[in-house]
Amino acid sequence: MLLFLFEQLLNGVQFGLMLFLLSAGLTLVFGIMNMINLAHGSLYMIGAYLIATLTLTTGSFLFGLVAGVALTAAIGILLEMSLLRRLYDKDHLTQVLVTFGIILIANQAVQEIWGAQPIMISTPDLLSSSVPLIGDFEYPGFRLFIIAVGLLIAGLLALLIKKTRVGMWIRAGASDREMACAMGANINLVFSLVFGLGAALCAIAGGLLGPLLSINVGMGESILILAFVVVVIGGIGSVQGALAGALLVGMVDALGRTMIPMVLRGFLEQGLADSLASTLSAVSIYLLMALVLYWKPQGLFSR
Amino acid sequence: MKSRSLVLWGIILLLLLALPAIAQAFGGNFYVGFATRVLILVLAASSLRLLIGELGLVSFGHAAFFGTGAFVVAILSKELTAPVGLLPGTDSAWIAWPMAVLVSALLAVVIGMVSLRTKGPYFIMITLAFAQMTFYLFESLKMYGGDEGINIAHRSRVGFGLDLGDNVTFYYVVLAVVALGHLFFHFVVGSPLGRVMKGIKENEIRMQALGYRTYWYKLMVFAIAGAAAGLSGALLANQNSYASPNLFSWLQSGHLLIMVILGGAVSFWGGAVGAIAFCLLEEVLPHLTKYWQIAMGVFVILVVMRVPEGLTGLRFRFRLPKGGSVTPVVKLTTSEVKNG
Amino acid sequence: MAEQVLSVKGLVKRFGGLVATDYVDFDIDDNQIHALIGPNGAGKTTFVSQLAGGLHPDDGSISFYGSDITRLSMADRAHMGLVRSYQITSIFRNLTVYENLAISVQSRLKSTFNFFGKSAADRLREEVAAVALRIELADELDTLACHLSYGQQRQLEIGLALALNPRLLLLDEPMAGLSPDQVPWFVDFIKSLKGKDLSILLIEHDMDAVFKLSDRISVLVSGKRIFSGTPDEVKNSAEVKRAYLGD
Amino acid sequence: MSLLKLTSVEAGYGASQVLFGIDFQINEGEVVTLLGRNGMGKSTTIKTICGLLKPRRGSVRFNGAEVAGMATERISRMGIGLVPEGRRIFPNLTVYENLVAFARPGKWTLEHAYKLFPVLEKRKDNMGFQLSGGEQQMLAIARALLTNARLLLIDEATEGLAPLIRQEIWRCLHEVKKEGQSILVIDKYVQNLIDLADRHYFIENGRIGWTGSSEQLSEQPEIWERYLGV
Amino acid sequence: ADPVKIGFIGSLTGPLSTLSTDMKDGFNLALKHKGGKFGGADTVIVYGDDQANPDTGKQVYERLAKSENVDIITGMAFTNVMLAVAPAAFKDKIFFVNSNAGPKELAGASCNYYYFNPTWHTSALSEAAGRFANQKGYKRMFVVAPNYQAGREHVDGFDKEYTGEIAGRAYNKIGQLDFSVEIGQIRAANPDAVFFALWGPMAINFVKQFNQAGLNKKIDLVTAGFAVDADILPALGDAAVGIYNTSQWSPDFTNPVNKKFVEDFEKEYKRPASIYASQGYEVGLLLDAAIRDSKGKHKDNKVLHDALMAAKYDSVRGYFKFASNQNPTQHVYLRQVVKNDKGQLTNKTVSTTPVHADKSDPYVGECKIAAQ
Ligand SMILES: Nc1ncnc2c1ncn2[C@@H]1O[C@H](COP(=O)(O)OP(=O)(O)OP(=O)(O)O)[C@@H](O)[C@H]1O
Ligand SMILES: Nc1ncnc2c1ncn2[C@@H]1O[C@H](COP(=O)(O)OP(=O)(O)OP(=O)(O)O)[C@@H](O)[C@H]1O
Ligand SMILES: [Mg+2]
Ligand SMILES: [Mg+2]
Repeated sequence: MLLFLFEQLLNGVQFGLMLFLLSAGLTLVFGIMNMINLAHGSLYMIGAYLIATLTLTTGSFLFGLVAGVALTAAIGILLEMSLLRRLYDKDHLTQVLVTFGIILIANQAVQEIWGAQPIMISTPDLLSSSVPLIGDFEYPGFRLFIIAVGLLIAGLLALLIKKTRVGMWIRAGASDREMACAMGANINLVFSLVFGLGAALCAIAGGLLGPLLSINVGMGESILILAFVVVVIGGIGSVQGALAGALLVGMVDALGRTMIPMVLRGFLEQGLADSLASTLSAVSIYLLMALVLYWKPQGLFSR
Repeated sequence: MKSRSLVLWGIILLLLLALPAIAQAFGGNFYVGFATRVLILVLAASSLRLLIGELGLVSFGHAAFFGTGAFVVAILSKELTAPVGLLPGTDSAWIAWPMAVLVSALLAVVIGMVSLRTKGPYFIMITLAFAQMTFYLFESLKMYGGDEGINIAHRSRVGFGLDLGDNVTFYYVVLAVVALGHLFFHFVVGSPLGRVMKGIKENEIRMQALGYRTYWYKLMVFAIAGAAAGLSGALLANQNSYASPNLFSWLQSGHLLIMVILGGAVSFWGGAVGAIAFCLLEEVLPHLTKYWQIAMGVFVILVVMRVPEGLTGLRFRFRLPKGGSVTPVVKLTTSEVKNG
Repeated sequence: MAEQVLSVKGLVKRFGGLVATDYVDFDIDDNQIHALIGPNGAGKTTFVSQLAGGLHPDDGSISFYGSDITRLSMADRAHMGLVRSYQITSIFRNLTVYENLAISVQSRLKSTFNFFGKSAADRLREEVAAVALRIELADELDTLACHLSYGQQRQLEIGLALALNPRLLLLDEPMAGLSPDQVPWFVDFIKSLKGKDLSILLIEHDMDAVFKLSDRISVLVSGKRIFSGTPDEVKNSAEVKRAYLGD
Repeated sequence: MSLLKLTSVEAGYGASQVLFGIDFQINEGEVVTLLGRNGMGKSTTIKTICGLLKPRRGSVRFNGAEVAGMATERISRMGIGLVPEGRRIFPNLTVYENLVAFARPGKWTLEHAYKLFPVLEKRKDNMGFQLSGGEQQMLAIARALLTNARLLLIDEATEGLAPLIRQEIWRCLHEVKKEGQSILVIDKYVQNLIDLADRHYFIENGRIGWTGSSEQLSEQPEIWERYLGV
Repeated sequence: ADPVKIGFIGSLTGPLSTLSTDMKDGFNLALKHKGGKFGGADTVIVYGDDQANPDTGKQVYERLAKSENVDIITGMAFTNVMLAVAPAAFKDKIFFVNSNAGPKELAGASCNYYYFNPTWHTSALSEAAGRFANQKGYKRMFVVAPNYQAGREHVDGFDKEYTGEIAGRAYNKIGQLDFSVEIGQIRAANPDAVFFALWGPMAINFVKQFNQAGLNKKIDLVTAGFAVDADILPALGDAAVGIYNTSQWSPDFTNPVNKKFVEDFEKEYKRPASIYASQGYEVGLLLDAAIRDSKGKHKDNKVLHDALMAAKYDSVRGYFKFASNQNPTQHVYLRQVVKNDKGQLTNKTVSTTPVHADKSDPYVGECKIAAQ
């Protein structure tokens, strides 16, 4: 029983870090550059498709990952330079609408290029086996890998934002772009690169989640809302916040799905308990978000 | 000037009144139904515009009220045949529609009480969260149809010998309701309350310093907008003879938002114009091209980039001298500026 | 002894380790202009925010005309007649001067929900006109606030507060940013406000203005009130010179 | 050769023109002021110099190179430091970060700045938005100094500062001047400016009205009356 | 003869479009095989996209019915869209020929003169899966299904036939991405096999993660045919090999109609035929036969109804007829996912003896169709 709970906790952590991979890029662009980018999910989709295709044609997951991430970053930068850059000083609604337009375009374009059928990346062989953790309890190696990469990226990003000059420029440019330019920072360039970084993180998420999740048109939207939830719970713009939010969401989701049915079955008739439990666990993360925002209207890691 | 706008309004009114006849002449009951649907969405979009344009509250959960209104009508009609709920069912419009308004207003009060503590993007997301909760709730409430929704046997009854089952009659009733709704909005916006709303949108802290408990004002307008969206949902349930949990989905909220921005949130008719444009696009584009989603995306982007104030802003293009600007919708900043 | 408008006892506000208001006792008498001066970061704005209700003190009490208002909201205080203006101009930039003032007046008249009364509308118009006259913006009623000159915006800023018929006006650096030629006008203007039933708490770094205007001056340093007296006493205090005025 | 030279510069916002042909120059090592009433175009001139506003006509030459139309950050990197009107410190950076993020190597170091404004060191881990108005102003000045620019543009730096600090700032500007720093100052304390600056320009309705040295200005109080109303 | 106008409402765009796209292609192939004319009548097909949203479906229906004046409606993939559209079609007296699994309402109490379902009943495959589990001798089974109407119908169908112990049930939410929790529960319950009634991306996510967790080595997977059919197999890859599933159709059926269909479909559309494609094709065959047998009187509802009911044609499934509730009576077979000689994944019929023979749905008794 204890082991079971531990496993579910680990599942929560793992799911949380999956979400973090996606939220990290989102919180960069949303929080730090103050831009709501719905097309984030599209970049995730494009990344996954590119990596899957490159992996399939070259046979090497590593090559597919690296090349796919680079390509997606390039697409992100191109998108930023051609269109999105003009949105920074617009209101959030405008950003929402334009990036929604991009979603429409991206979805249909991907469907035309790759077809409507879902496609596949298989797990790289090296990571496809399970790793014994405690006694005979095994956990999929690939999921452990995701946990590791998630934590690594969290650390690197926090360093970049907090400790480097570029990080300061990014934040300065976010709050007062004109002034940051007047102080000598090339904010245009910095923002393009940040956007590229956000896109690259999307692609990494796409590549790492690809072997676990279905790769299909519209895959971005289903996970985008979750990513926004994570970002908002954590406090917009805070990388630690995104990490904390992601872990919290992952945990609540996993434990909710585990515990609620167990508890409800204790005193309710089976059918009712099952359906009620599944409803409750479906709304659990939204409930979590509402509670967090009620308690801290600016998210957990707000300034 | 004054008389010219009167003439314009006269023409629009005449067109709206004559629409069923025109549509039937061009061979389609379908277009009457389509126009009815558009009118219903106009009401919903205008209610959201009231929140965004006048109060600066961007709600991403407006579908919650829209859906609630629809389900109130549907559930009441369902209970008619199988009374299991607390209330006896009814198919009278005089009971069902006000109930829809009331229940969605109540829901808006509850959601608003929590959501209005937050600001900007947090408000956007928390309203989305509540809408998602209602979505999952209705999707799994087997008692009320679950994900398959509720079919409504026949449209609400209004008496006076009017049969809403007839599409043309229903069109006129909807037209009347939607027109009344807009008269009400117009009245609110022009009243002292409207001025308070503008003040809150511009500078909420200052409003507090001037003696306004802004929270309650926001809550009240949120409830009004929720109620109007509920009414429009009730109409839609009638129109479709059907209510499904999809009405609560975030896509539905998103579509309403898009209508408002497309039309222009700062202008009174922004919601209406946006709803009409959006519905027309949805209806026409798939006929024109296989790649209609791309076309839609490009259109949306073009409108927003070229006419930032929305379609209603085009009107200004011909009046204002070059360089004249229209005040933009609130910019939501993540960091609260230190005041004083 | 004159009636006491405001009486503050042992007020404390901490930001983390920093004590921004450090057990301050403070009184304002009726019909007086009381100036609050002190070095930058002394806690003047913080103090005013607590009086107005924008910040909640950690300790101490505030009473206004004898009733305890420590826990009241900003809005309630405004209705009681305790009104502040802002250091950074904080008007409704996209509304006309008329609408700006009307918002304020209708708050006082509580006529926001008086939708139909013809007399209410007329009353509102009259009152707005009266305030506009007082702040010398009567000719600009239909101008958008953002199109006013800087000085006029500062006038409107005070007009918003004035329209509430305050009994105590908290002015945070009302003359900040004005060019030298506008200052004398503004000084006279503020002086003209004082009168029956209106006291003013003034924060200002322009010492000429402070000395000209105030009946009493208190000096705040590092969150503590170190001195209180008439303008002459303040001018001659060595302590104040050292901490604030220089020579 | 002059360090900065503006010739018939015209600029404005949207439909409204503010500057109608500004001519002036600053030589290496010189301190120059720009004086005028509210809304005459002082700040607009400064924005035009550092590229925040593109001039519609005329030329801005800095250090011999034409900078009109150049990207703001490039102009800044050529050696222009700005203390903007309204402080505009970065609210979401700490005091320390505000200082070091844009610092360039040179005479001015962090220690140096902390010595000038000790309160900044005390508040170094506070976020910009937590500072009091005056503290923000000090931070803005220190931030500009740390860029070690060849030309400092200072727009109303003493606004909202306590008299004691004001004196401190004047003292500091004198010191900076002694070290050969070129400065363009805008301020409302004319007497202090006369003590500090070499030359003065009066601006009225977007044009330069009067220009002359400090001696000339102190001998002609009617100029003050005419342009400043005092 | 009068021309015939058919409205095809499908989820043709968006993430859930694969089902309808397959149906549409199968349907069009049938039309092509019939020379572009069903039953010899000039045939016009009008398409509508419901975007998997019942409200949109309803709108699209209105256009097809009121503006295009179609005679027959078909194509819908999702139960909730069908249930939104069906009452309107019945009211308008337009024939609704279902091309995907039909819900129990339309088989039982709410069955209708204008409703024909030639494909399969929602719970039919799950019932067969339960029966197979008995045959196979699984003592303890775990059940995974999405928490919505059709999901629960699948579970009920399975429960009805399966006699062993249910080791646990997990209802996930629709569109769920991560199944680690359910997989943890399965690991803890340690059943002999798992029955999952997931479709589309959910099925992909579940199976991939199930294999990732290494459970495929110890625990068998059993499902209904649609969960692991040709549209999904490429995305599953080797993870799918060995999964047992039940279906009324399989690409390796040897009857000549099916052979021609499977071959031509692959040739025409460059991808293997799926169960949905077979359904679309089947609907085409049915309509062709019915219109042919109406002998030019297909505008007469009674004639068309009787012709549909009695339609004589060779089904891709070999054996098929309508039960009295106008829902199918047919065999359900056991299939298994295997790799074919070209290295592609495909389904193979395990035994030509059906798991369930000559099976109609359990709701026949509740259905009373009044003659019109
Ligand atoms: N939200 C906050 N968090 C932390 N410290 C704060 C906050 N607000 C103010 N402070 C600090 O409290 C002190 C007092 O600030 P306050 O704004 O009251 O000063 P002030 O007397 O108005 O100064 P000035 O004359 O410069 O406007 C300052 O040192 C400031 O840094
Ligand atoms: N961003 C802007 N958009 C439009 N007009 C502006 C803007 N900034 C300034 N102006 C206008 O330009 C004119 C000149 O402004 P500027 O800020 O240069 O004056 P200034 O001489 O610096 O005055 P002050 O002493 O008030 O700082 C003013 O009339 C002002 O209203
Ligand atoms: Mg202050
Ligand atoms: Mg200026």
